[in-house]
Amino acid sequence: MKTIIPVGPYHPLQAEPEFFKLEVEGEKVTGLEINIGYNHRGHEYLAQRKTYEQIIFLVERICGICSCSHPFASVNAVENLAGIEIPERAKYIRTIIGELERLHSHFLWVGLAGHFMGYNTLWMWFWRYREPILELFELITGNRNHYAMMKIGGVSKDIEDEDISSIQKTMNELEAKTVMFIKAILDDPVIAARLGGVGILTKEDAIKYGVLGPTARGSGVAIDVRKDDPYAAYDLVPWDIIVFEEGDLLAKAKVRLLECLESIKIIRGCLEQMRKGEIETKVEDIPPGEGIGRHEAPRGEVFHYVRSDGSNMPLRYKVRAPSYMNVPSNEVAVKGYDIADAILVLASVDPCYCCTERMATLYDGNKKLTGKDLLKLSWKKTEQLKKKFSHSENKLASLL
Amino acid sequence: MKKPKLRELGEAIRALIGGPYTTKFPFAPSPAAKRFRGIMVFHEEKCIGCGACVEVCPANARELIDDLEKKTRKLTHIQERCIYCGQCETYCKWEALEHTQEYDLAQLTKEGYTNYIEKELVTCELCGEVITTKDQLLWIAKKVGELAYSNPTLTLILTQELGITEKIPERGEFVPYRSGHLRLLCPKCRRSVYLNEIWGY
Amino acid sequence: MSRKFWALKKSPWVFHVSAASCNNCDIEILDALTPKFDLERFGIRKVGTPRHADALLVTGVINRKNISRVLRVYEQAAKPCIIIAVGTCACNTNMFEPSYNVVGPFDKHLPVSVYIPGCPPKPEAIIMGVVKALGSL
Amino acid sequence: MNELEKEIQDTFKGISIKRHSPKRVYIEIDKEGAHELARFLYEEKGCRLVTATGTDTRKGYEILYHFSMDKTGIIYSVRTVVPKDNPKIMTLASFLPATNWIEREIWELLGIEFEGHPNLKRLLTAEDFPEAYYPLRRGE
Repeated sequence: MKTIIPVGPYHPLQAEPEFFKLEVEGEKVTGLEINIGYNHRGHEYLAQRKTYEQIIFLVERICGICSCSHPFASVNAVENLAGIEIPERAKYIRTIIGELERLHSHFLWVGLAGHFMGYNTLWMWFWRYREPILELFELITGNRNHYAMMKIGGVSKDIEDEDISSIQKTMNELEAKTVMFIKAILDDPVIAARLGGVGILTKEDAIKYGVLGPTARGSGVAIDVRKDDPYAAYDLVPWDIIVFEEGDLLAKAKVRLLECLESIKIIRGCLEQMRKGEIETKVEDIPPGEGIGRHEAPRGEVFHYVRSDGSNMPLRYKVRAPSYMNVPSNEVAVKGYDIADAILVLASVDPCYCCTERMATLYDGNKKLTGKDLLKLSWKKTEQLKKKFSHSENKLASLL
Repeated sequence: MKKPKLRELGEAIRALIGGPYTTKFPFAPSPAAKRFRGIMVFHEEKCIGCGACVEVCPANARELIDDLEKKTRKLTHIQERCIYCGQCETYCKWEALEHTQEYDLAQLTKEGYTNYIEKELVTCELCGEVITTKDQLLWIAKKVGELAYSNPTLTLILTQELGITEKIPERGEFVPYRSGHLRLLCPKCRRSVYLNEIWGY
Repeated sequence: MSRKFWALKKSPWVFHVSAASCNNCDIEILDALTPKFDLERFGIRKVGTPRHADALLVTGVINRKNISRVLRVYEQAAKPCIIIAVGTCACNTNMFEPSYNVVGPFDKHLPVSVYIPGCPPKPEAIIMGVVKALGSL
Repeated sequence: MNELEKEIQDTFKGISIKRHSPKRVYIEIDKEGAHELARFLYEEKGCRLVTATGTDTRKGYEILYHFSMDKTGIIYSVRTVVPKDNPKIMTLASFLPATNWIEREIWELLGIEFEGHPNLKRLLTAEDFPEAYYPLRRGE
């Protein structure tokens, strides 16, 4: 017997909120229909009516978590269109902001994934250590989110010398904590059992659906715009690309966790190599033509296309956020797994979770299921696993 | 299984010794960072009413309304619409706008979010069009120095301000010839006055 | 003050409604629940369904597709229910006003009790807003 | 011009390749050829479809398929023009599931019909959205 469980509707992370219809047979998920548009605000339409300077602030408000990725891609696109070279120091500052953002976004994801598993300690831990990053943002840019740092031809604010020492202090503190947490997470047999082998996205499917970012790198597709098409200071500092072949949730989590360490490495490299100097070049005007800008956001590649007719407003402005490609891949990733796992699989591409727990009440024949129920199902499964592991001597624990 | 538990226990003990991480807010103040962009204030004495802030605002949080009857320019800032991006602060050459570190904006009604300043306008004597604010003309006069005396509009404003002429004298009907050029005119009317001299009316 | 309001003031349970927002205000609300700000000190809890909620924290603008859902959430909430508009989008439509898909801010459709402008408001500002909302009862 | 571009030049007729900057290449081709070129880039050369952009221009509705060659970091944008009086083009969704949503979005916001698309229905806007109103068309 087939049952349909609607999950949704709002999903407020990027421009793409989602409404999932899970098709289940017994406990197993057999199909998924995704319905989006609850968050559609018409950014592309609005962007055609704003000047290039204003567009940076408009696209900043596409997403609040990766709120420097869209402006980053936007300035890259306009600079590509006009052929602008930015000063060295501006490159480093842009990179530092981009990596700090990746750090806080990955912390946010790991915390929420812990919450979905019923591991609330993890949630509180990660959100506690995310707080110093936000304070750092307030110190450097003047706001906890929506930094307003990017500017065509450079950055709008400089990083002061006294701020550099506070960045370094926070990075040292965070690195120790991150290493500790990574060990704590990867050692934990319950997490390993909960995430390992679940929601597998094969490499073929990953290529077919064109997935990006940690979702792709967890499935063995080694793409990263920072390496493939280096911009800002990503080719000036040493760092590595993290790839895992398994394609399950654990692999995606590992990619994100280890990327946190890479981000810290990049920030340190930037702070070391950064020299005093100009932070912006003067932009005369934007010629007619077209430009493409890319940036590796925490969730994957952000793509902006801009076409100009020589006036101060663009003729066409196209935005492609990473979740736009990642979310449809859930259709294949979720098939064949339990309902209790579905919530984790849907969350694994890092769309948005704060909504998952306040999904509207859903009707399913005689049964009523809410988002909260789904969460409870997920927690129950973790509890069962915990019991199982505490009763029997398990192989996983002895391995560690 | 033993080792990881110990590690997590260590973290718990550290948190226990370290005291609470939670802020005391709202019982103790929690000041924002030095660069924080909070509630915006106008410095009326510095503003010249050029309207650059209105042009650059991405969120339409600023309005510029010219009142031709009262001869004033009203520059409004709507706090509830503001996105605190700091563009107007950056582009204001006169530092007349400033983000303070205050962030408590919560209110039960929408009233009181709007603050504005009014600036005196100068209008064209011939067509009644807006030239610009008096403060901006004075600023231009100051900037161009003695060259200000080559432009009758600037000369008139400047002499008035310096107290040399108390009032622009009442004059008869407007004559679109050189005799009529010593008046407050908008660029368009000034052009037509000068061209009349050459090409006739 | 009626007994109902007295009880509500002591420990308000909030439900978080996110319309078409950029997620930033949502994250800041969630942030206010985590160790740094810890709203549970005041008995404020985030609940999973509007039926349990005393207050709705609303963020974002309303668009054509989610308006029916937002109104339904408000219908489901137990009355009296206070609506707290968090962020510039919820108070006013921010920069999305000319868009074809946006039908307006919250106060055009629902009775909003407290406005907390900011893009996004700091968690401290959200706490102050909630305190003011409860003080007004 | 690198090897891939030479190969494209030899294989396909009636195309013009324009290099905007070292890593941004624009290839102009007619409506029928675009489908074949997309298949060639994706299946034989291993390019990744980034997205497709639809634009309202004077010549007609322009569709740009942005392909990314991740090994070299070059973006190949395949440009094709669809006439305004008969806005129809072959879908790519038959061999590339990634275009499913992209084409639905272009269809609903710009009004270009994708022939052979498996699931051409509204993606972003509500069911009660006015019919035949396309926000991204000029003059709307």
